Amino acid sequence: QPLKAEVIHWWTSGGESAAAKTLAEAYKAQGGVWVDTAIALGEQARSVAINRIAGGNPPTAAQFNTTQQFRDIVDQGLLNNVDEVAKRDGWDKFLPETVLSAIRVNGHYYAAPVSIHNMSWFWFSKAAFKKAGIAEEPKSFDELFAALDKLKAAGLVPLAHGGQPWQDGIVFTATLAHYGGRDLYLKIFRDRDPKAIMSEDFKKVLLAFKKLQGYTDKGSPGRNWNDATAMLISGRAGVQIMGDWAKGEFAQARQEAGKDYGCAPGFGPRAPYIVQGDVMVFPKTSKPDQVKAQQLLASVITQPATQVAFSMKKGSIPIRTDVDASQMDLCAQIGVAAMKDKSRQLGNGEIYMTPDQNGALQDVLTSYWNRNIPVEKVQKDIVNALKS
Amino acid sequence: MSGVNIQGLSIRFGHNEVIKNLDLQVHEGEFLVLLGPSGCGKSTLLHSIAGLIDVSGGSIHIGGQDMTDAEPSERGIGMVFQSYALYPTMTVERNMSFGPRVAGVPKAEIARRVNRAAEMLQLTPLLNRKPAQLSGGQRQRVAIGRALVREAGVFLFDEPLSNLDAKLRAELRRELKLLHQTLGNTMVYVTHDQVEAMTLASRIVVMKGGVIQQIGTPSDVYEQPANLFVAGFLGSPAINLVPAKVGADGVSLEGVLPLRLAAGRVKPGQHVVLGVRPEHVRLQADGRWRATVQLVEPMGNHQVIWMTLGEQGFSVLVHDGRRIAAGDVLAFDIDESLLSVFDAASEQRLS
Amino acid sequence: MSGVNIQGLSIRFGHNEVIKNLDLQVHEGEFLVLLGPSGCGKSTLLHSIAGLIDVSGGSIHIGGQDMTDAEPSERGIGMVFQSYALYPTMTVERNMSFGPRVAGVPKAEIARRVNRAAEMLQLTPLLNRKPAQLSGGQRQRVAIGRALVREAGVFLFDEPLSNLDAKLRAELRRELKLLHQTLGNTMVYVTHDQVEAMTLASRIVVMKGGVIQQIGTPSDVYEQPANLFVAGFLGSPAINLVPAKVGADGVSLEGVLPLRLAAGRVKPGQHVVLGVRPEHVRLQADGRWRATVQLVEPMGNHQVIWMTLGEQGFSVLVHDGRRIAAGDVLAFDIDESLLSVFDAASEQRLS
Amino acid sequence: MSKRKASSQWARVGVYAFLLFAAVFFLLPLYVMLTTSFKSMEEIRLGQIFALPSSASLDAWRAAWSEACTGVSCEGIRGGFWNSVAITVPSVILPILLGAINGYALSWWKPRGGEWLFGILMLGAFIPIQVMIYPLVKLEAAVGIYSSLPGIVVVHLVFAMPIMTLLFRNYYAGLPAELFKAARVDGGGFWRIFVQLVLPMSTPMLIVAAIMQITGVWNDYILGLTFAGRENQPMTVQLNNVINTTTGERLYNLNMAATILTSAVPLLVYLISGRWFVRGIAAGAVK
Amino acid sequence: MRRRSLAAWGALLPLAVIVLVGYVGTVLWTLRTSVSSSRTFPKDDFVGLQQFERLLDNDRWQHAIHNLAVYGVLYIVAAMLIGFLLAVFIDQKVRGEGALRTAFLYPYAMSFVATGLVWQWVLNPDSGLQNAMQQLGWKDFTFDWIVDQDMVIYTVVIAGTWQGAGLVMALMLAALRGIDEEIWKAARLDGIPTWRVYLSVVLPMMAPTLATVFTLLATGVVKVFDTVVAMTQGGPGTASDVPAKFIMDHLFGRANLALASAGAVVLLITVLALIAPLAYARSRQKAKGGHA
Ligand SMILES: Nc1ncnc2c1ncn2[C@@H]1O[C@H](COP(=O)(O)OP(=O)(O)OP(=O)(O)O)[C@@H](O)[C@H]1O
Ligand SMILES: Nc1ncnc2c1ncn2[C@@H]1O[C@H](COP(=O)(O)OP(=O)(O)OP(=O)(O)O)[C@@H](O)[C@H]1O
Ligand SMILES: [Mg+2]
Ligand SMILES: [Mg+2]
Repeated sequence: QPLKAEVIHWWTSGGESAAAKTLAEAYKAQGGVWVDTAIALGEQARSVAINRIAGGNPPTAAQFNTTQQFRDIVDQGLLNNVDEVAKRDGWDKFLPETVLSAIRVNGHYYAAPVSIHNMSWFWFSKAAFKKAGIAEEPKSFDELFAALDKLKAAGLVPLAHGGQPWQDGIVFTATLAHYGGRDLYLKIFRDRDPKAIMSEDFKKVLLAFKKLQGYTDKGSPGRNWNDATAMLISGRAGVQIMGDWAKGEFAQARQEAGKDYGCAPGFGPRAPYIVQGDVMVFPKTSKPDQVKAQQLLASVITQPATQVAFSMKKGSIPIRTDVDASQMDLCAQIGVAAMKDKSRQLGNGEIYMTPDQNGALQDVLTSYWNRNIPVEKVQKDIVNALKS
Repeated sequence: MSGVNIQGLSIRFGHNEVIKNLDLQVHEGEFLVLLGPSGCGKSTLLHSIAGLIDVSGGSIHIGGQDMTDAEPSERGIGMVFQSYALYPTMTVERNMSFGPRVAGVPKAEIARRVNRAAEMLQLTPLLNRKPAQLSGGQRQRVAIGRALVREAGVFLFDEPLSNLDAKLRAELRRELKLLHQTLGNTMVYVTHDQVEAMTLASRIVVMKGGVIQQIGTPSDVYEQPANLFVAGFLGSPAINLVPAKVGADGVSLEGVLPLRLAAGRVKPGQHVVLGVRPEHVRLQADGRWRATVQLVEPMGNHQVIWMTLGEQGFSVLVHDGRRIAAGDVLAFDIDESLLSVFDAASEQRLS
Repeated sequence: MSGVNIQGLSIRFGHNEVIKNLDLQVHEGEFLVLLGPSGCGKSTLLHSIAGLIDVSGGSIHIGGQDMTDAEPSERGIGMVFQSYALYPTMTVERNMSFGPRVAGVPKAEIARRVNRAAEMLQLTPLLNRKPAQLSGGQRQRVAIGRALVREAGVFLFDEPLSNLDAKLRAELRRELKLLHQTLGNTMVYVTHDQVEAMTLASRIVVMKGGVIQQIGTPSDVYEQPANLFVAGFLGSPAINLVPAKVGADGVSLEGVLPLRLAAGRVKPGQHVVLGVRPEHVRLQADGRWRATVQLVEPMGNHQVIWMTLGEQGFSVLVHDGRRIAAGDVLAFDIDESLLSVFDAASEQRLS
Repeated sequence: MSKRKASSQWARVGVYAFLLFAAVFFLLPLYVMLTTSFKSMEEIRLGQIFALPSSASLDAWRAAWSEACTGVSCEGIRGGFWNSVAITVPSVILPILLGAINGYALSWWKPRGGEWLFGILMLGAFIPIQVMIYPLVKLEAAVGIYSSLPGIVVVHLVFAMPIMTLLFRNYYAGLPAELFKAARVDGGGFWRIFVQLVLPMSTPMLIVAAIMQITGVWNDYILGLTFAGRENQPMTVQLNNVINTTTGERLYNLNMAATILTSAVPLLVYLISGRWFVRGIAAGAVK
Repeated sequence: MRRRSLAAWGALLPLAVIVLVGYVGTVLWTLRTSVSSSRTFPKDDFVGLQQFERLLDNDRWQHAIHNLAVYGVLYIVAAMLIGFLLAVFIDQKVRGEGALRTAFLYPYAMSFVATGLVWQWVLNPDSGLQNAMQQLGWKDFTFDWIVDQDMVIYTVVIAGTWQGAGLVMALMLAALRGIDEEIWKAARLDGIPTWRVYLSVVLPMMAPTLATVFTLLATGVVKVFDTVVAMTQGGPGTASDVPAKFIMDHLFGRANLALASAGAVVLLITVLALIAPLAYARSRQKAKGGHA
């Protein structure tokens, strides 16, 4: 009797599907049956999972993000923990601390991590840089501005940007982490400290953020991220700030990291590395074989082989630091290396804030990005947004 | 087979009281004709008997049962609507057979009834047409046919022959009369055609403004109109109404038509109106009065002569073909016993 | 002011040829009345004159101009639809004034026309109602009013008075006649009412099955019907049709009504039909024939006596109030000069 | 004569000119969709949306229909086709029928309190349906039809009710009331009048209702996703999986092909619906 | 009359159940949730009007409401006008009626996820119309509303109308075909120009259909969501934001059930405030008499 596991996830695009398939195959190889329920868009998939839990028809497992919402469902007692697997497989030993602290609530493990994304990489088009006469990729934020200016002078689009609120948010996160620095980042996102928000330092961050907007083209509002990436691919634009999934687009266009495009998680060897985790949660069920299936799944997806196979397809990096990254591409190797340094790791906003606060912040930022609002007012608005 | 008993009926459209506290008893098997000017509430009355409009007050009994709030279908009625109300998506045949089919009448029986009605109404070649493909008169006949196949206890006919030619109308009139005699159902029949009213009615009801003016047999109503309105309403050409004043002796009249009445009908000094039917005026050389011809209307089988007598216009029916021309001065006489006399103030007949 | 000239008109609904190669000349200023049985194509003819249906063949000239394909609005016509076709969302006033308003007639002039029409049609208190709030007769009058305010050169009236009471009808008949006389427009008027036909028409057209049977003045058509159909169609009660066979002498008739005709009208041995109008039968003690009374219909100002003569039914119009009862045997006579004689085979009048 | 011909010919030209112009406006996005669907991704990245494809390829269509991966399975959008049919058939017939009955009862029989019911219903039409999902999930779970075919049909029924009822109520209110009276005299009861008289006169509205309901249900995504249960997921779930993503790559040619393919059923309905837009359905009914 | 109501009520029973359970029930539930502090899951606590205060304080919500008003008026007017015109022109016995009807109706059949994207491309100044026109030689041609804070909502109106006008056309066409030919004849005879007949006679006669269409569009307006998401994601910034998007964002992504419910309640109250006087006037008119 194979262990049947219905899994809700939002890995629906081509590369994501391939990645999901590696999980399914690994699970099958170890005696399970993977019943696939793919639902596009994270919000949608999460909401279906929640509705199905509420309607008494929960899936065996569901993809989730390590957010405050995840803590909500844990608090409601709607999830099974996988303490047994964690103990048996020794998760504490090979999982980075950021990941561990995200899935561990009150000492119990309520999720199995699947992958780690960094949603604020800097991507550079070598072709565009060449056209603009930029010899080297920028090594600091100031150099970035300089490069952008050169690109602009060369009649190219300096910053390829998709003007959608979540993309604005990515640019902000990158700016805050790499221009504002690690401490300010934590003070703002984790502590939501009004003083820090009203501070001069943060004001500078906001101004830098707004300055970046000046490097975008007129057609940017509403643009999808991949159309922005396409501008890099064709050499029409120089820089994009986007998650590691952008690799997929380059790969599709048969471009190679390091040769046709450059990637950097930040500037310099000690630059913060921003982490966002995909996890699997396991809705509460008392059916014994379902529980077994959940535990098997938790175990399978955290195994090194599964992790490498998955990450290669997905463009993310493995959740464990003890894997062989040599087969992975240049950018992923940079990522894996960065993950080894605990002091570089930072969670993204979702990890520290409730979805609501995160959303409210996004609203303020996207308004600021698109309109001419005095920076002081923005600071005040952010205080308000993060208060509740 | 059932009579209709209406008591204290009031019907209101918004603020407009169309039927006012109306009492009417339709006897079982009776052929009652409703007459009245356009807009007096005839159709409204029929609709209320059929249960198609909510009454504001009063009661309607059919066959002895209180039907004031009953469903139209429970009242055992057949109806011809003034506006036909044919089912547009059904053929003529289906229009007619709808009622019996609903009632679960056997197929053969339905076919028999429909065929009989179609034949009588000369609709047989049109049975497969839709209403939109019919002429006005044909539509009206379908409406009649639809009512007839119902074979109900009470038939309500709202100007059923108004759009038919005289010949067909005469035929149908006769058929309806025959049908009524064989089936013995109760009929309430609205018409504006005096010939229909006279030939079909066992009693005539004359209405005005939602109020009944007179009920009686055709000859009663025609010959002894209860008031000026009824007198003027019936008859074509209309009755001649001549104002007069009773002399001091209580019998002689002063005015354009000085004559003497039987004693006791009027009081000295009273203002009255004389009603003289055009056919009661005899043109004769030794007539007591003379008048000038204004206009002659030849009508085929009779002529109408419009004359003036002083200020007073005056119409006379002449049945022979004698040549009369405008400008002629003719002598005429009137039979006092056929006169109607009305009180000028109350407009009521002085018996 | 314009005549209508119709030539070779054919109109088809699918396979159904409703008007067949019809020629008709309506003179300028004429009051032409269309008569014919239900479904014979009268409305169709009017609609084609108005340009509301496509003709299958032939031409229509109005005022000398070829209007076969002209827009209805260009033809200078006003029309009363048999089905009224009122604008349901407009008040009575708006229904009437809509056309002139769109045509840009000055406001005061519109008000004048509408008020005049409303007064004539007794619609003044109803000017602010919508059609749904009117009785059948009231709606019909609005339809007339709408046509009248157009003040067009040609008026097409399709049974405009059919739903009105006799009194109002008589009044309106007179008003229409007056109007026609003052304005002098051309009128084509469909009616089933013989009185209307007789009093209004300068000429009458009798149709049957889309074919014209006779055109003539009212008295022509009534007194000298062109064929059996026309004879039977006009007159109420209908003409008495008596079959007969011409004797060997060419003048004496054999059958239930043996009599002699003027020489030259018939041939020996010919089968003919005699047309005897009920009013031409005189009940007189010294009459040549006698018959048994079957039914008496009192009509107010006259009675219709239904008699049988051998097998033959027979109606007689009696204008006096004498008491006649079923079963009486009465002597009667006929004036041969007023007879119509038709060939039994061709049904045509023998002049 | 020639005058009329000439002026009416100009009018015809005007009519066609307007319709043509409108058609161009309406068809422009379809043109972009079609050309995009035939292009390769390389060509699409050039951003020339109005350009014709340099070499038309049906690959995207094939992939969209039967190859595209949407999660672990790779069978394109065709997977949900019969599910969509199974959901659409009852979810079109039932609401239309019920809407027609409601409209008929409300406009012709005017039961006391009916207007209130209708008023509340219409107000309900203004609630974003997403807000109602959670309580409905709870309700259906309580009744035991959550995550099943009946479950999704009931939800479609609930959400279609306001518009369907409104549609028919207003349509029936415009029919001659005399017909209703005649039918009642003829002894027709509630249902018989409805079936034999009212329904045959409803064809134009039935078609419009069918157009709306088929489109609505066929294109529905969120309700099918939430209420139909895993086994009954409609085609649109696949469609959305193909074309919707935040961080995954987007194959525009495939997206367009999938979208057009998915809408084929409603489009077919539109094309054949024409003969039912009949003229003068109530002609000849009343004077 | 009693019995008559009975039959009708019997038939209306399913509707009554749907209204009571489906609508009244969920509205009450929403109302309840809006005064709680619910996040991902409904909570039973009571926090007063806190959510409403937050809502009314929220710039984005204010903006969304404002957008809704602009969008609502323009979209309803445009869709009704264009839909009506299309119906009228298609009703002129034109050739290829079926194809034309489908051409106008097809946008309604297509998922807006994809068509919204196409509109985004077409309206985008770099890739779309502006670019095409400039390449064709009109160098001064600019059409960049979609990236313009102040104009973007109008592009949503364009796309929305494109999608909705076809359905309006179908409804209007059905109504047009239902009008008695005799009325047309009467009007032609009266010499009324065709456009005037449509305006003064036909349109009033179509009043029930207009009411249907209006309500249909109005409910669509209040719930408008996917048009905006697919085309502009509410952007640039929040310039084309609408209440339904705000509600949906909070319902799903932001896991704030209470605030989303409060939004829905405010929407509902707004609608009620708009239609209550209308309904009252109508009932007054009815009481005054006449069926019209
Ligand atoms: N659309 C149609 N399709 C087929 N036949 C039709 C259509 N319209 C009318 N007819 C037929 O054409 C004939 C003439 O109709 P028309 O309306 O002209 O008659 P009419 O003389 O006005 O009769 P009535 O006095 O009853 O109004 C009728 O027999 C009718 O059945
Ligand atoms: N819905 C309504 N609202 C207001 N008044 C109405 C309504 N329906 C009818 N009436 C009025 O009620 C009166 C009676 O109408 P009804 O139809 O009974 O008249 P009628 O006697 O049948 O007349 P006709 O001989 O013209 O058919 C008319 O004056 C009419 O204007
Ligand atoms: Mg009446
Ligand atoms: Mg006719």
